[in-house]
Amino acid sequence: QDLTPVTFGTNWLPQAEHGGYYQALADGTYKECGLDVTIAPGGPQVNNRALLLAGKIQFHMGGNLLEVFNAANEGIPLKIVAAHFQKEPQVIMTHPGEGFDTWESLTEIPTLFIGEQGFQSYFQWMIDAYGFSVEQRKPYTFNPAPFLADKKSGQQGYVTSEPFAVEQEGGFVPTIFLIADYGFDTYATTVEVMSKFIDASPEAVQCFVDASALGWTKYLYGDPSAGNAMILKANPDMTQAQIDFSIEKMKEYGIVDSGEALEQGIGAMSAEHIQGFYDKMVAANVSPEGIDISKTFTLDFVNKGVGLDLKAELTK
Amino acid sequence: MSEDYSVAHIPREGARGLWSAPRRKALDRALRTILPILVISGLVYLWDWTVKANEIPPYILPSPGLVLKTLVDERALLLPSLATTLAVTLAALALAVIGGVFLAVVLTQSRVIEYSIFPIAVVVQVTPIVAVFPLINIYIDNHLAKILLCAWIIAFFPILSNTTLGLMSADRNLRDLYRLYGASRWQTLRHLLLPAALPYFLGGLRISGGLALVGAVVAEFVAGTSGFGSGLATRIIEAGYQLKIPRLFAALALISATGVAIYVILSIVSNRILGRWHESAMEGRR
Amino acid sequence: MSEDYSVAHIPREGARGLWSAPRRKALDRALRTILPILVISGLVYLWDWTVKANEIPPYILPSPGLVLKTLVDERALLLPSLATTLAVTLAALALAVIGGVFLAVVLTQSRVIEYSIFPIAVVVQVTPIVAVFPLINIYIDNHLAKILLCAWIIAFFPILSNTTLGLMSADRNLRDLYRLYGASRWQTLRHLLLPAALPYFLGGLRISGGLALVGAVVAEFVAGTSGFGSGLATRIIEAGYQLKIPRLFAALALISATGVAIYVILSIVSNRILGRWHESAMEGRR
Amino acid sequence: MVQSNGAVSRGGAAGTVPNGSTIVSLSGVGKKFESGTVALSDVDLCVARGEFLSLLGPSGCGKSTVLRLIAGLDRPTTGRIAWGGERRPRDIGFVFQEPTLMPWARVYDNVWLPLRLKGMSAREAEPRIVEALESVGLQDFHRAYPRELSGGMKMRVSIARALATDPTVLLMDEPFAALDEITRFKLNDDLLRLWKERGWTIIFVTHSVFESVYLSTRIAVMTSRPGRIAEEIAIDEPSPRSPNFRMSAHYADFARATSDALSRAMGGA
Amino acid sequence: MVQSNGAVSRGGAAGTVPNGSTIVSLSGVGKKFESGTVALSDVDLCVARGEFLSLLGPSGCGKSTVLRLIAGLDRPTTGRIAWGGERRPRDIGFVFQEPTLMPWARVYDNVWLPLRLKGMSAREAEPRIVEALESVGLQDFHRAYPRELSGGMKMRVSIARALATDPTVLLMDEPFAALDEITRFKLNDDLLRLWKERGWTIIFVTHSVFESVYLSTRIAVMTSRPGRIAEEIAIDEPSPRSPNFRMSAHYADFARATSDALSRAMGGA
Ligand SMILES: Nc1ncnc2c1ncn2[C@@H]1O[C@H](COP(=O)(O)OP(=O)(O)OP(=O)(O)O)[C@@H](O)[C@H]1O
Ligand SMILES: Nc1ncnc2c1ncn2[C@@H]1O[C@H](COP(=O)(O)OP(=O)(O)OP(=O)(O)O)[C@@H](O)[C@H]1O
Ligand SMILES: O=[N+]([O-])[O-]
Ligand SMILES: [Mg+2]
Ligand SMILES: [Mg+2]
Repeated sequence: QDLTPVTFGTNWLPQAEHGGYYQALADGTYKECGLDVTIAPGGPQVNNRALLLAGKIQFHMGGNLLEVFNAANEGIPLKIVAAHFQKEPQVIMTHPGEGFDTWESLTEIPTLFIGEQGFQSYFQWMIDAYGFSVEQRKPYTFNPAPFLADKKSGQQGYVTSEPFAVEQEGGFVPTIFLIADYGFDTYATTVEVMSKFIDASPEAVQCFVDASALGWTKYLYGDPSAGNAMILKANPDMTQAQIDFSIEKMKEYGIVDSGEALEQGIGAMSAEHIQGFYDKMVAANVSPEGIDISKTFTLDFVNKGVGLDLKAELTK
Repeated sequence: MSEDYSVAHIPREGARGLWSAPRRKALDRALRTILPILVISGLVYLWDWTVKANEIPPYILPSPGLVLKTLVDERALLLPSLATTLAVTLAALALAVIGGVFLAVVLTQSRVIEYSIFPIAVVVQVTPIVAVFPLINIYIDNHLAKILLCAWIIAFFPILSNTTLGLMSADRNLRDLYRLYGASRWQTLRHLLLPAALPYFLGGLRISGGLALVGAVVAEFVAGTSGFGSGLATRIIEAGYQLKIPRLFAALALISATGVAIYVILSIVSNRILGRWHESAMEGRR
Repeated sequence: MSEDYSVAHIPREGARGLWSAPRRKALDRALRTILPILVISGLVYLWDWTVKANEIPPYILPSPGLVLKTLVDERALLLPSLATTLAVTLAALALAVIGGVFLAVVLTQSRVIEYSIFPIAVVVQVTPIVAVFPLINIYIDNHLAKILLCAWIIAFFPILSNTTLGLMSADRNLRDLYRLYGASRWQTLRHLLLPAALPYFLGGLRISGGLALVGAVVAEFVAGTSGFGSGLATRIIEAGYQLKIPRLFAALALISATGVAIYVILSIVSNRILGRWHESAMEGRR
Repeated sequence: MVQSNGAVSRGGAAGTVPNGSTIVSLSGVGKKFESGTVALSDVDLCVARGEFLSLLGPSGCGKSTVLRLIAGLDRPTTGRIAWGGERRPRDIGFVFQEPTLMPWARVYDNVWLPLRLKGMSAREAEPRIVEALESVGLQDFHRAYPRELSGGMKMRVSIARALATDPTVLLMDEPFAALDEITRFKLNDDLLRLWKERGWTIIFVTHSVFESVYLSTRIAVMTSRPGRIAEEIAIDEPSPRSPNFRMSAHYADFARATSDALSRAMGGA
Repeated sequence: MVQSNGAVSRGGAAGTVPNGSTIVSLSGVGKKFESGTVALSDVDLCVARGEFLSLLGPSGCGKSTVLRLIAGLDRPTTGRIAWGGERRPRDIGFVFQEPTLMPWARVYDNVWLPLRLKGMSAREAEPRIVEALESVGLQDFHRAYPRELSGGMKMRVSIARALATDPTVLLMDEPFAALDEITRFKLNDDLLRLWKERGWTIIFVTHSVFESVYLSTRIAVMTSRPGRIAEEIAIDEPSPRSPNFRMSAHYADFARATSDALSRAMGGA
């Protein structure tokens, strides 16, 4: 059987948040349906998306839905074919016991370390929806030391990563607010594909979506060691402890497997959900009005219940 | 080595009128402006042709026309950002000049100082801003100060290094003369070493001019908007995130144009200053 | 201006023995190594003291001892990264030398070429790598080539600029001599212009040495690991992200040490080459 | 007495060359520098093949400028320079007023330079380099750098460099000014010998009336700014000239006549 | 004839100064450069206050080196240099063998330099600068840059710079070598006048036997490498000397004696 070579560009260095894909790659799930997948890791300044637009790679890991709204606004023929995180794993962390233990109290915190992308996206919504202010924000450069140094500050983070680092190195358990829980209900870790590729090779897309769903199922509920081995090899700074923490948090917060995914399989999406989020973002002046949302996604490849049997078997 | 001067081909003396000194000078001045414009136009044309011939979509590489249109259409957004970046650039360059020259002077006062401090300057030069920024962030509160510090770190070294080299290259006979006439340190510096170092300093300045701009952009990438307002780096990040690629290229074009403008201005200043005495600024030097 | 040479204070001739030329040379050589070590030790001590006195936690600023310990403990992780970064640095520096000198030579062949190409070189110098990398990424496939291109863009300009200045600063009487003796372009370049440009080129090289290192780090930030393996940039990003701040500082220390080592080596090479003829490299030049 | 020989002609005399064919002639040559200084105005001068012509004149009168124009290193503002053989010969030697050595090259390599530019290998050039260095007494310094030489030694390297090329036309700008009399006399004789043996044409700038008389077949005396040829004096003493010539009454007469011409050119005195 | 005057003493003569008190004396001075060249060995020389001493010797014998040692610009490898007034006077003037002008400064500013370093404003210094420039005939070139001057003019600027400082000790290294005879004679007389009027001590390097005789009270003749004082010749012609001295038989005798001494120093010839 001839394998079709494709590349999946992620948006960060190899980590447990990419576990499902590495798992599928490691145990041959992609190969089974005919794909020879290469995973191209991202990084803080690495822009794999441009490669997707240029047709150099076939699949790209999107962050949240805002990105695809922007693409549609610019008339770029790109669609998401699956959403592997039902919830945005973005959190705000604070130091415990400093009086910033509720979401509402965060609007009073003097400093919030937020990265440039976060500032462009969810923080705009936080301003609109909850009255946060631009003055609170200081740039976050993927190093939590300034947050640790300032007890009266908060910082963004992935629920699966930064809190672990803070616990390990800062020696305390930070108070965590998952912004998804306060209404920022976007899907995350989407799979973006150019429309042309979808039209030309729907079977490759279907294979990627299905195999990824199976990969995630195995990674979360089965033995993730093959995927982890690959992650550890590709990223020598990664540790088993960090991975274990991430998997636990993904499960605890239902990042991958919750809501629609429980019924329709990992990667599930619905038009209503996307439309609802878009309307919210328009109201918050985060996204431009008048985007034809139907152009931003296709449901042709998801919601087929792939992996549900496997999950049932594994969690039996 | 202009043709009309080479020994191998001596033109008949009669042909001289055509290339008399003032005419050659005027032609030279004309070339200096026309040629870069021609070449840049050529490159822009090539770019346009590439985009058209390969049907490259604007979200990958917009055509120059589209970039220009964006530049004009979005001038209300882009020009204030340009002003901000320019302000940071000029401030950083000024600090690089002050800091670089001052350090060079201090370093060349004695070997002891030189050997002790130069390694530190090198450490500062090679330290990745991105990596140390969190520390800067913790210990410096003023946002503008942070930005300027970052830009300065990137820009100061060529001035320091070239000025030091220049201060050390002063003619040794002139040094002897100064020593003989009992010149003080300060007098030797002011009347001998600094003038002798000028050509080197100005060379360093032309390098640092571009680096100050790079520094202003990088500092904003790392530290966020500058306190003067959002600069071109913010526009580039935004545009990249929102996939407004023509705007991204418009911002890049502004940065390039600014860089060339800084270089040209510094070159002109340089030639004015060195005018009648240094080889590098003489007419007909080839 | 070393004390023992100034006209104002002429030591009794009898005291000379103590400072005879060979002894002064030996002392100088000793100072050259001991002083930087002393100063750096002093700074390290200050750093240590600051950390202890203010009880700064290691995740903000680790103590030098801890950094050293981390360096030793994690050498298996850090040294291969250092090797990678160093390989990219040296490769980029070599390309910067080749490209910078080549361009400088081409540019000084004729005003026409100079005026046409220099602006382009300036555009390349000031273009923010972060912003144009996606484009590079699209059109260049080889990963190592991408990385080297980024590092080269950062490192080449000082060599180009200084070498150009040097080529233009050759003594005009010597130029006349070459013209008179019918030297070809190539001969003039090889025997006159390049030697005359050497001090300037070497000055540019010392600036570019540091920038090549910066370039290697930035390129890895932008483009990911280099193809030689993960370099120190990746270590820094990951360490920062995971709050393994001692490791981050260990990586930074390696970068700083590399930068200083490159500078020192280039300075030594430089003094060797200019040794007996250029002011800047002469003994007792002050 | 010299004048009674009819050998002194007042004013420029382009076109009338004592004997032999013209190798180069300047007619109406003027030079104005960008700074506004008019260095030369209306210089007429005709040099015959095989001649030894000295230029004599006050400091700053334009002697070096004349040599540079003849060498093609500068162009006249007015007038023309015509070469007998239609175009400037390719093997002109020039000893500049300043030593003009490459500071990064050893003495040996500095002397090798013009030969090297003509494609001669170190091995081929060696006998000529050694000979030239010996004739200026610097054989022991071939490995020294210019910086390590005295003023006169630098100048001698520069002379050796020109001698080694065996040029058809040799321009010399005060080559011996920085040398002691004994070395100078020796080099005077060496130069006269080479000139005769090899058939060189030499144009020689000097400040020494005695030297010009001893060496030249003709002396052109120049006026002060703007420079012009005031008088020409033919020294019709046959060669080979020997040190005895210096002792002769003839020599003293030529010298007195030349001194007087120089005084007149500088506006009496 | 001169020798019969008893004025010529062979060998070094440190300590015996014709008249006046010693201003500086060199005893057993040697200089070896890093390159290995032994420039001086065992130089003994004693200079009296108010003397006009000429150093004469072959090219490369170490004359410039002696001046540099006296000025304190270099240190001897062996021997010692002692000053009459305990330490080196602070107002030494030096005309280097090369013009040593600042290329970025106009002629006027170059001459101003030593005065400026002593804290004199442009206004205060002006009369002295103008006078010095006039005495070397460069008043019209005060706004020119060194690059725009002829070789001799550059040297004259350097001379003017030294004259303007009114030094107690003036060291001059072949100052007039690049000048025509008429200018040179004029400057010779100017220098003699200033020397007398102002009571300077002058140590003067020249290659011209005639110049040394005309100017000096004493001539020290040096041998070739390694340099040593071979003979000293006192020129006991009273001052003020006038151009007539040049015509006298006395002058010719001194010159012949000096020439002979130079020949002997260069190992016969
Ligand atoms: N590059 C220049 N720019 C301006 N003026 C110049 C330049 N070169 C020479 N001059 C002027 O031209 C005149 C003649 O100069 P030149 O060097 O030919 O004199 P010279 O006869 O060789 O004098 P010297 O005997 O002192 O060497 C001088 O007045 C000088 O100031
Ligand atoms: N910096 C130096 N390094 C090495 N050798 C030197 C240096 N300066 C001078 N010398 C040597 O010292 C000797 C004397 O040099 P000096 O310049 O004193 O001679 P001089 O008598 O002034 O000669 P001239 O009449 O040619 O100027 C020469 O042989 C020269 O090669
Ligand atoms: O990718 N993060 O925004 O942490
Ligand atoms: Mg001249
Ligand atoms: Mg000398």
